Amino acid sequence: MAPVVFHQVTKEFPGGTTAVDALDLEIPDGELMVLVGPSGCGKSTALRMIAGLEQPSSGRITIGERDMTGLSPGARDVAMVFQSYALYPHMSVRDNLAFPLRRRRMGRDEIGRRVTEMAEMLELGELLKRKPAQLSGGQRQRVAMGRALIREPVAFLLDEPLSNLDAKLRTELRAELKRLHRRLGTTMVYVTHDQIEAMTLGDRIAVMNRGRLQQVGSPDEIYRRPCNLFVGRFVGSPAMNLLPGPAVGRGADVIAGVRPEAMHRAGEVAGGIPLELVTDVVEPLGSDVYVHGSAGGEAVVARLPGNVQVSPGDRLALAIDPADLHLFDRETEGRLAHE
Amino acid sequence: MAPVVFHQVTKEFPGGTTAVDALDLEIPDGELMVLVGPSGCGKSTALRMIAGLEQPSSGRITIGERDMTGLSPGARDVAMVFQSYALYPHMSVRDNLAFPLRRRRMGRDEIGRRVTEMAEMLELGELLKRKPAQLSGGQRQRVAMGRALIREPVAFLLDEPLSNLDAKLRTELRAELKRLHRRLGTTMVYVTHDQIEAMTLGDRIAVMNRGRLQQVGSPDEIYRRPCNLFVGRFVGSPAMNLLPGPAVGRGADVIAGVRPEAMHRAGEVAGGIPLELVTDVVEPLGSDVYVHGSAGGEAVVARLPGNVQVSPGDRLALAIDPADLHLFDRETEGRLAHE
Amino acid sequence: MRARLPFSPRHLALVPISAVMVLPLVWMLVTSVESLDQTRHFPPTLIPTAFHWSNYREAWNEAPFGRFFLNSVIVTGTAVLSNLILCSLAGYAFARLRFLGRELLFVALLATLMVPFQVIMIPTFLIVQHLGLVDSLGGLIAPNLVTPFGIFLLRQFFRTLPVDLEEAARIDGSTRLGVLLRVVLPLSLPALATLGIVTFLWTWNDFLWPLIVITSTDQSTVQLGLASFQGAHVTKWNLLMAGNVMALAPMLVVFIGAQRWFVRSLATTGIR
Amino acid sequence: MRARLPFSPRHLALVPISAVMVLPLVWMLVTSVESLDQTRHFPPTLIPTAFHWSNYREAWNEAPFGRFFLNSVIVTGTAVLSNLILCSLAGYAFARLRFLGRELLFVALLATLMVPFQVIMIPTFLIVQHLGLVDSLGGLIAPNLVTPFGIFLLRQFFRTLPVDLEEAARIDGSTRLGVLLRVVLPLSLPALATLGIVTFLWTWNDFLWPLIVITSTDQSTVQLGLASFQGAHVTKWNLLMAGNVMALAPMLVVFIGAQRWFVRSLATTGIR
Repeated sequence: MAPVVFHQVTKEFPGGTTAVDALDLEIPDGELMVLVGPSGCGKSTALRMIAGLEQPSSGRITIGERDMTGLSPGARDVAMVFQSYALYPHMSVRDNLAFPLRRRRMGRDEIGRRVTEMAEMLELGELLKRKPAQLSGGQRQRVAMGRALIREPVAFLLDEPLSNLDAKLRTELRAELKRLHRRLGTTMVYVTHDQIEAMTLGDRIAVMNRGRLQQVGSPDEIYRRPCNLFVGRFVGSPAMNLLPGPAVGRGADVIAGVRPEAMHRAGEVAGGIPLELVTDVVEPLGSDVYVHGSAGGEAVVARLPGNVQVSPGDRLALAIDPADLHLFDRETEGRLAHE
Repeated sequence: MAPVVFHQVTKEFPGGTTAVDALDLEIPDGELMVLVGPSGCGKSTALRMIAGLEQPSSGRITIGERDMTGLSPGARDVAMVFQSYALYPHMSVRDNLAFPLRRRRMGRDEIGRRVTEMAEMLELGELLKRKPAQLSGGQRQRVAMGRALIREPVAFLLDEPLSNLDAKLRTELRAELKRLHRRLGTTMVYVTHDQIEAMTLGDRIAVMNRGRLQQVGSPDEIYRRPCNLFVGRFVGSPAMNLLPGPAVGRGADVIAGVRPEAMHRAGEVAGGIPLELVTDVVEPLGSDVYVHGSAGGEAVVARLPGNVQVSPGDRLALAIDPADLHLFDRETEGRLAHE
Repeated sequence: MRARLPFSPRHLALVPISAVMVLPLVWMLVTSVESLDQTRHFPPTLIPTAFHWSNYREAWNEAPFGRFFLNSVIVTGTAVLSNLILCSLAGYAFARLRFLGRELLFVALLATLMVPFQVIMIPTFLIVQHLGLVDSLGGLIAPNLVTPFGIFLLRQFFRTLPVDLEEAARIDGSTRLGVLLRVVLPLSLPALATLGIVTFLWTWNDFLWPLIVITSTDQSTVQLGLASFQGAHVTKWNLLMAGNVMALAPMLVVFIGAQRWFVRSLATTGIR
Repeated sequence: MRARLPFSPRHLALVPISAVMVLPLVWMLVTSVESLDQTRHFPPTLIPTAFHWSNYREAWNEAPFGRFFLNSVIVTGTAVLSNLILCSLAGYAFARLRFLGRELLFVALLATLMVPFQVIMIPTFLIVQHLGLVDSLGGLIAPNLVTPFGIFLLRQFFRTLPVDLEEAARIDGSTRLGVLLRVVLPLSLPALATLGIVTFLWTWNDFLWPLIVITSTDQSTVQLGLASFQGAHVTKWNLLMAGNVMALAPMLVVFIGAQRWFVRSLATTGIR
């Protein structure tokens, strides 16, 4: 258990692409930090640099005060769970779990004890003799977790460990992982491109784009006070609607962001900013209805309760609570202080 | 444009697996029907049988009254969009679009006219000379759609056409596809494993499991009146909570299903069934909060508004409107009439 | 895994090794312009003192090389073409069509890859004799019209192509043959180039089979012609090497011309 | 694509073709138990009237076959082992390690695959001569210790393995050599089996190189021994074939034993 710190870390690949650009980030001891961003934003490269699978072009990475620059992956005492799980296909589950311990020349008895313990904890007891190919997706994921946990590493790296599972299992394991982190209290760095995973899992979230860190904060901060247009659009589904300032009674140099669930039917909000939505496509989700259409000349989406009846072509009178507006500068795309 | 009908269609593969079991399904002219189910449920096999890429082991498929049994794929006048898009990598976008027309020995001028028209409609004009490898995911998807549309087929088959795109683009193209269907009015059969896609796209939805059709109906019907436990659990995210009958004041031979959004804080529902939730994991999504915990000895999830403050360990007093209960028989897992 | 050198210590071994590999070619070129005496030296001289270009003229005149070249070109060209066509058809059938006993036949095909030529040489000769093709170019061509290796190579390559593409083409109205011609073969150019080159090399360089089948000079190939320099008593190394250079020339042209294809196909689609 | 027959019309052609492929083997077995007169028949008799098992004893006694076998086993065994070890190391370096000029060296390696043996035969002989290995088993072994084909084959196979596995092993504390030994090689058994078998076949069947290097009988290999039946005036077909059967026997044993591996590796990992 140790903090992980990036000091001005830059990674350039041959060919000149800058995957990570001057990253400064501190992950305190015991925190579950999620790196999130669209594909190619540098989040995986950042993780691989912690593991030692890539070397920074400049800058330093420290784990628990120790400078890791140039150290081989095996010497760093971190564990990693890969998106593909990377289970050794020719070894049984037992041998997969024991592999990192054997490489550390641990005694036979100690290894046996730890494997049994881990198998119990992750409910893998029945499966110890199986090969990875004989396991289901969820079981493989558990074995991969077990192989990482068994070493009791100082930091725990996860590279989209849920993205190969179906939606149902993903939702289940997300909660499972959060419980596990609470119990172990180990530093975890979790990489994902899925903002919902980031929001639900992270103690804090670091949003990246094109190699640059955009914002770090708790899920709540990121959602309620996105520091720029990119973060505002990236987090939340459906994405935040953007309206020109004048459409909501602001200046022309302002872009106003409104989240779909902040669009209410007129009358539900006292003193709201009125807006007319011309319906185009209606998507019923059961619990909610997403209404796509245009308002003030812009394409917008509103999330209304599941029992509302809307048809394509309808004109809906909506209202927005001024407190729900996010204002951004049209030029810099940075967040403006609420007046 | 023609109706597609399955008459008692069964498909067995060598080795004895029954992919589709006695399927009876009528897709009226012009309808957008979504086949949905977990992987291996037979939905793709059903689609491939319409296309003629697989032959039924027994039963008949008719398209516009014509029996298709034994007809080659090229003779069926249907078009298909593949999950991989299946664009011919050695041909330009123009040649990809023209390919089905050339195979039908259409005149050179007519082909040129139609390609130009289609390129305009799908905004591909700039890209006609490019090879598929030079296109983005969304552009490839549009070319694949164009190649299918250009023939003006009587039915239009789509095999998870959005699953290779990222979440953002998927949401956009979902609405796009719905608009397209409204404009063309062609029969469409859409296969997906994603219940959200099914709900938002389909005029009607056919839910399949293990080769058998479970329920056919509008998204609203499927969500509000699932005909059995499988459909109830499969549709909706997070999944429907299941409680033993006695926990909600019913008999022991009953399982009660409650959707997460139907769990309200006590006081918000007059005359609701009370329920105490011991909180375990809290997942903030910004717009909502998913609260995982246990109630009446069962693991449950409640969806509460995004501004509710909950911490792990909290005891929440919840209430359920009796009208929101779904009652299933514990034995048969079929839906029980509301008393 | 500490700091990275611009080159690794491995180079201290690898560079000399690759030098050793180029040496034979250099040695062949050098020998081809030496006098007969100089070729007897050991260690061989690598920098010739005088250039006896006359070796080439002499080698050319010693035998009807023009005729030999023509024969080699006919035999090799026919073999390359027919292998490309026939192996494509058979390879596609093995790769995609469903028919009874397909797997069994394919294993049998693989098994024939294992039988050394020595074993089938004599029966093949008897068959060729029965067909009346002994001492004719037809006798050289017939056993090489289609090779199990070619079928195997193309079948393996075809299986790497996404089935979706072929299914799309069938829905779009192509026949099976149309799918092969318009979709599969255009995407298989690297594999076809490999097969073409390999067939070219095997057929062009083949020595043993022509030696058995051909007796008259005017049906001889280049490789047989070269053998005449290896006399019973004295081998004329310099003439042999001059002839070798001439015989290799078209091969080098083909290789250099097709090199990009070939390397790409071996390196990326080969096994990858 | 209408109704499917239990077999396709193709079989009308394919079944006879596969029969033709098995014929040579049958013919060899039959000839090996015929009398010398019977072997002269055309068309060859395929059902022998009398079994001259004595051919085998005679063939065995004609030359010190035991010695030949031992020599062949030593040469082949060494070549197989050293190829497995050295090609693994070199193939892994080409597949995964980053070093300056790796791509260039690999292309050079591929290029050497194209040079016919005829061209490098003489320089190789001179090198072996200089090393003092002429007419000894060492002279047979040395040029076969490592082959470019083997390096190429293993490199291609190694590249198909997921990099994740190797990275996981490195994070788990393995060295590069440990990764090769504990993760890469165990997953490469099909490719290693293929390389082993191919090396075995090439070395065991090689005739030309032993003919050049070996002169004394007690250093001869099985293939050289067989050549003695092809006399200057009369070829003793029956004895030759009996000897061939004996020489093939260990090969068939290896092939049948390793067949499953071999076919699997060619069919699934070959190119696929």
